[in-house]
Amino acid sequence: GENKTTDAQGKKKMAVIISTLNNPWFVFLGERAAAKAEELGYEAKIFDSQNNTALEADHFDNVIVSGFDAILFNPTDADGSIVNVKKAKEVGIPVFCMDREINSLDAATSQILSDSYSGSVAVGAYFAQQLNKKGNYVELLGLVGDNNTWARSNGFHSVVDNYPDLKMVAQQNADFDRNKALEVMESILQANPDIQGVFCGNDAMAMGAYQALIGAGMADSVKVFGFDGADDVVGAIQEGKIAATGMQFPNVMAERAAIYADEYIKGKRDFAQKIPVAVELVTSKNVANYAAYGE
Amino acid sequence: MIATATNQKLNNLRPLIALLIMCLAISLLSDKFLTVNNGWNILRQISVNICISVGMTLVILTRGIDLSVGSILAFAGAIGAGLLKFGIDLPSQNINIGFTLLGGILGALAVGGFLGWFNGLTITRFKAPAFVVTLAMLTMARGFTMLYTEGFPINGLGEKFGYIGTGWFLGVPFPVWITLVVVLIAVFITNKTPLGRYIYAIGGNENAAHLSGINTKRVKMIVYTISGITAALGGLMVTSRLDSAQPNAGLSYELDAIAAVVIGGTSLSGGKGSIWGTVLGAVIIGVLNNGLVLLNVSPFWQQVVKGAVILLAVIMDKTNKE
Amino acid sequence: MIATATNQKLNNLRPLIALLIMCLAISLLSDKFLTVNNGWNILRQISVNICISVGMTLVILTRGIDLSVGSILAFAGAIGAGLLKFGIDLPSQNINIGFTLLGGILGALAVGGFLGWFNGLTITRFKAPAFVVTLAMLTMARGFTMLYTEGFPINGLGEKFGYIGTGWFLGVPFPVWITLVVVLIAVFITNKTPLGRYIYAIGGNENAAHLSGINTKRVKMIVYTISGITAALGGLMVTSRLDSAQPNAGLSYELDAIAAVVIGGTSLSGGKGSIWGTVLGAVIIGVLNNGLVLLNVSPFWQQVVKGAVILLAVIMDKTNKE
Amino acid sequence: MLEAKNITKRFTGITALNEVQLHLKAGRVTGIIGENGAGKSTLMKILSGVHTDYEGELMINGKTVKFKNTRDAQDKGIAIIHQELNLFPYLSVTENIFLGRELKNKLGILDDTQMKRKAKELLAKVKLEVDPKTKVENLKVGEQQLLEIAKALLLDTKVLIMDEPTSAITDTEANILFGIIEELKKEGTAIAYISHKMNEIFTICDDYVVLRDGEFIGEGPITEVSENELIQMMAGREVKLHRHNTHIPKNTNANLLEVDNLKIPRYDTPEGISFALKKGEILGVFGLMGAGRTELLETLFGLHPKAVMGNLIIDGQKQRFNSPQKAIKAGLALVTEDRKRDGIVPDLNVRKNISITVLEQLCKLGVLQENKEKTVSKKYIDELKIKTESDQQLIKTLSGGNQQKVILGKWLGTNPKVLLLDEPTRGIDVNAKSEIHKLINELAAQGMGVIMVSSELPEILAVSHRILVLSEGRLTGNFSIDKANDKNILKAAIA
Ligand SMILES: Nc1ncnc2c1ncn2[C@@H]1O[C@H](COP(=O)(O)OP(=O)(O)OP(=O)(O)O)[C@@H](O)[C@H]1O
Ligand SMILES: Nc1ncnc2c1ncn2[C@@H]1O[C@H](COP(=O)(O)OP(=O)(O)OP(=O)(O)O)[C@@H](O)[C@H]1O
Ligand SMILES: [Mg+2]
Ligand SMILES: [Mg+2]
Repeated sequence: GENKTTDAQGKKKMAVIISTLNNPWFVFLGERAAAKAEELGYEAKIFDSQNNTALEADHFDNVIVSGFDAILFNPTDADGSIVNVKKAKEVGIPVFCMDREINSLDAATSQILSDSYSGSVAVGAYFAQQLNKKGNYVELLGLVGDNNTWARSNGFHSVVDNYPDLKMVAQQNADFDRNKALEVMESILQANPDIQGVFCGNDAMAMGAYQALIGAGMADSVKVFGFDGADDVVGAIQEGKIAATGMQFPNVMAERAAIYADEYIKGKRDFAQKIPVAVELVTSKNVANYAAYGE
Repeated sequence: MIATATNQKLNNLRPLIALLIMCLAISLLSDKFLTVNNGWNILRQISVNICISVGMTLVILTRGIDLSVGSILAFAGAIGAGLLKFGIDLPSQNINIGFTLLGGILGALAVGGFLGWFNGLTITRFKAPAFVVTLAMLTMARGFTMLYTEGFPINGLGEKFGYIGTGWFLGVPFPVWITLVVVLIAVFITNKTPLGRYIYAIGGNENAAHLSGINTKRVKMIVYTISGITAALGGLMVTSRLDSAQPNAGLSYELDAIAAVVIGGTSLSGGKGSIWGTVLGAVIIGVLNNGLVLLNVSPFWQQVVKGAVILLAVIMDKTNKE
Repeated sequence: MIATATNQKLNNLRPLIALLIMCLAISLLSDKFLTVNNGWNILRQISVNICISVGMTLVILTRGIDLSVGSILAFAGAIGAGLLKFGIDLPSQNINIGFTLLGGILGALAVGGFLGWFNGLTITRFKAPAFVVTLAMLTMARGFTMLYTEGFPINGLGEKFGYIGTGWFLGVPFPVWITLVVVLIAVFITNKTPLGRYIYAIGGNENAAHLSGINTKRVKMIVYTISGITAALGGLMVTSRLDSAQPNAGLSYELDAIAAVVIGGTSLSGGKGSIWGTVLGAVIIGVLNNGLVLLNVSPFWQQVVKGAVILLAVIMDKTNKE
Repeated sequence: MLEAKNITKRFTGITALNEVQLHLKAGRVTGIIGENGAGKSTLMKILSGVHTDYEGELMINGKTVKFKNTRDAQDKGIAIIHQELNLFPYLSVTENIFLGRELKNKLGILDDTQMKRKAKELLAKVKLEVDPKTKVENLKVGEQQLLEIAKALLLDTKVLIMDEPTSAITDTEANILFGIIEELKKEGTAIAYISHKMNEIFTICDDYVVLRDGEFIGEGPITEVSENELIQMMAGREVKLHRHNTHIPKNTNANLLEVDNLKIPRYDTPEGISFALKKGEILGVFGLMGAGRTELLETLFGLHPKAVMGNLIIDGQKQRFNSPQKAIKAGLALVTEDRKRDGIVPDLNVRKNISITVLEQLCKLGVLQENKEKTVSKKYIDELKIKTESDQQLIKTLSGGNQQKVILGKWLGTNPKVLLLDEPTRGIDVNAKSEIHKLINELAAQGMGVIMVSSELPEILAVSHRILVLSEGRLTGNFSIDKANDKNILKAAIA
């Protein structure tokens, strides 16, 4: 019933709700979505959920109250965010999920998803191949309690665990943080100097782990694998420092979400519920085709 | 140093004036601010913080501090959800004990109360500084949460449970009712019971309180237990609202709660302050958060503005002079 | 209440004994623990925390607290990296001022010192509680960092800069040298200068200090400024080590620093404690972190164990009796 | 009534009481006397259930009792007014009186009206005219002391212990207290009374008990001893008290300090205070509680920068202070009234407490010279005969009198021209007091100007060369010592 267009120039508004801006990958995702929305003639506003589902719920309330026309949404949690999306749906605001999914097929208008699980399956396969299916390796987890952490870990293990000769000698968390990864890796290397590979839940940790290996003089003998496709890792793959990463395409997801939202506002209603955006394996062989964040 | 009665009343009004100025400013800039919907919205959002802050106020009035509320919130929320959904398994006897809604709620509150009680016990028994004891609990309770949930959220808790966080009752959001009850109980305790008197007395002069025959240890144990219970209640509200117990819930909520308490005029050195002040403090923070969003302030600037407003509120509040 | 000299010495030894027991236990469980390499490893890792904790010790000795160190660390690190890499643009005049390595470092330290000074100014001038003032700074400085970096890390700072965090000098990691110098300066200040004596006196009895002709405000301004500078130095070390200024660096470092200070026997109520104690506290935390990883303890359990150890350390430290 | 037998109490490293006896009788006042640190307060704390771990036996009416805590002792009819004020600054007068013994209705809810009524009664009894709603932080020290007495009267007491109840109040209030004591005696209450003021002991007490270094020394009816004998017993040796100052200041015209039309901040008086202090002169300042004596000294010392009005000339130079630093630089030193709150840094040792005012002079290139510091502290420990194990002992473990000497020492180090003393002998035993008087006298003889505030008329009369009297912020009397006597001073004090 309310008139939703309030802006002085009569512009409609899109809200971009991002799980956390404490990580450049998501900053990039959010900014791209906002930029695309603005390009399409909307006013756009970014919200930072700070990895906190409750804060995200607050953002939804505020967004609903202040009469936004669409939400471009990067959920903090596949399950914890469902209620929020449903709330928006109830009042007729379309929600387009980006990158991370929610475990509901009738809440969001459409979900444009980075397939972390299959992406890390691909990384896992390449990992096994690079290590010749045997040897010791280390896994650095992101934030325990974050579902992306487990999606990536599980995808990776779904492949790697099939090789009995690949032995995980340490599994520690480093909170998606470069410095923490560096420190944890340094300590792990003290206990396990005999390793051949490191799988990291994101690229920041991959860079940290790599630096620890340099410090220990083991950078040449140990292969590091990341996830995300951050710009320094793309560079590092080119220079042969990092073995591979799972390249996600935040740009693609963000822009598509904004375009869909625009189409929805203009009247279109039939959207596919899930639109997977493949995570592509980037290695030294194909790195020339990629730029940071798949731009 | 010398404060006359009128002066003091004026001082107590300062945060209220700050709030009104803020409201006026925001409503001039956004016509969405002063709407009934947005009002409920703000109240619903701050109810968790108020709940926690009420317990925190009691703790701070005794000159203590509780840094563990955020973690206790997460753990109690997880326990509540876990009990509801899975009950307790006793594999050795092949038994599963199911829990009713009330059972789950009571279980969560009991866990929160127990951790709070443990804080109090350590603080009084070993005369250890509250800051460090509750810091240790912050870490430990988060660990418990992770262990219990194995790092995954517990979802799908049912509509009945969802009512706690999302329901409406007599035209008012249900969590607002809960918070109102908590606040009223706390106001009653602080103003009308010996316990409340003792809380102020201990914060004002613990030694003298002890010499007056007050069982200071018992009172402290009680306030930390209450703080654990209010944190657990907050946990239930968050969990119910999201229909999901998040292992990462409540991160750094302790800072928000302490900010509400202090902005509300309660002195960190104990003995001075009130529950209503804290409610006011929480409202200030809530309105600020809401206003910054309505005014389309960028998330990065929001942090700067929020910090600046907290600073201003404290500077204005001259009652907090050393 | 009355502690004889020998008693006090024994008390001071308690954290040391705790450390030795811990080391013994870990080395029994892992033969990788007691190696030279791992020793450097631990020292390198704790050097940032020690650096911050030294400033924090001075602040806490005056009965203050500084919650903003983590954010100041991030901001100063970003500024240092930004100056080095981009210099300062003055678009209006179409000029870019480039910075040498030293210039960048001094710039970062100056920014840290300035924010610390601002903390001190607000605390002394408005008699506002340090907890809230530095809490506000925690939020604001993080906002500044995000604004300055736009949320993205600043990478690729060159090998020379990298030396600060990763270099070796006379067979010892360079950051360890830096930390050693910081510690020695602080030890010198606390033991051998009037400033140090004033710091203890203010923490012990601010009134008496003021009436004895000590410029208490100035001393407090100095300690908060120092705390800002040591945080900035920590920021440079982290940035240099990672060859990257991360906007989210230093999150919740304040808690680690406070834990180190308190485990090291410095009383949160001021006037009692020492720099060496803090170093010991930081070593305990560092050894614990290292040991848990060496033993490959699951991340879930790590938090529980860490909390429990902090608790034990404080309970053991009977000097902290009220 | 209440009997203590063979009480021994040890603190870590110290035996505070050793096999001490005490018998408090119904309807009689027993004076407990002894030097600072003799163990008086410790004994009283045992009687009132504060300390529960001791050896020996307590008996009420012949029956052995063992208190679990202070509440337990209260329930058995034992009330105590502690040496330190035990009040809650942010609570109201009523709330303070009833703390721990609140009146409740049947539902366990506080009965505020009833408590307020009773509070008013009690306040009337001690003649304290304040609104029961007033927060205690707004009361003056003397008023707080009266409140403590009112608190003790709330209970139905059989035994009332008063540990230096008059140290913070003037004779007028003390007389109110003595009236109350007389009434209690008639009701059959047994009273223990601790004081360092000998005249009080002889006025109010029926019996005496002397303690020295935790040992029981003697007891008896007060009528059977003389003041000198008591002092002898307390000290355990022959003591000659300093009675009158010997030194007469040279009658030079040079004024060390001139105060012209200075107004006390809290009082809105039309006319300010004017007086002068000569080299070597001891100026006593007398007044009733709240007369503004403390604030006069504080204002001189730069602690009320906003309130400063009028002129101040020190050694011929016009001054205007807004901080203690400036005052110190100009040659002032202030020994404050509240030693614990404003004087000592409890966790620093004696040496560091002494050197704190002169640290910067003990430096070489900004580095503290430890041996210089040692020399300074040794000098004052010797000169002032401070009783301490070494200069490394923590000041908080010294007795009150010795703490006071340390404070004096720290100020003498600055070589002050004018020494401001606010109640310098409050709570200090007769011997130590006499020593401090002697010291003040010697300092004046060396040419220092001294302004000494005291609530004890005998002390003022014994030490001063000239006496100022304040009343509600006004200067109402200025007598040279040969013209001063009890009567005209008191008259000026209530003017
Ligand atoms: N809690 C305590 N811990 C350790 N020692 C104590 C404690 N309380 C008192 N003492 C010591 O016991 C001795 C007796 O002290 P007490 O307070 O009883 O003396 P007092 O006779 O009341 O002296 P004053 O006249 O100064 O009040 C002193 O040496 C004192 O330092
Ligand atoms: N009404 C009041 N409210 C707050 N503080 C007060 C009040 N009256 C006095 N004070 C403070 O109490 C202290 C003593 O006050 P004042 O100078 O009036 O007393 P005095 O003449 O020294 O008497 P005494 O020392 O015996 O109490 C001073 O620090 C003064 O600032
Ligand atoms: Mg005593
Ligand atoms: Mg006075």
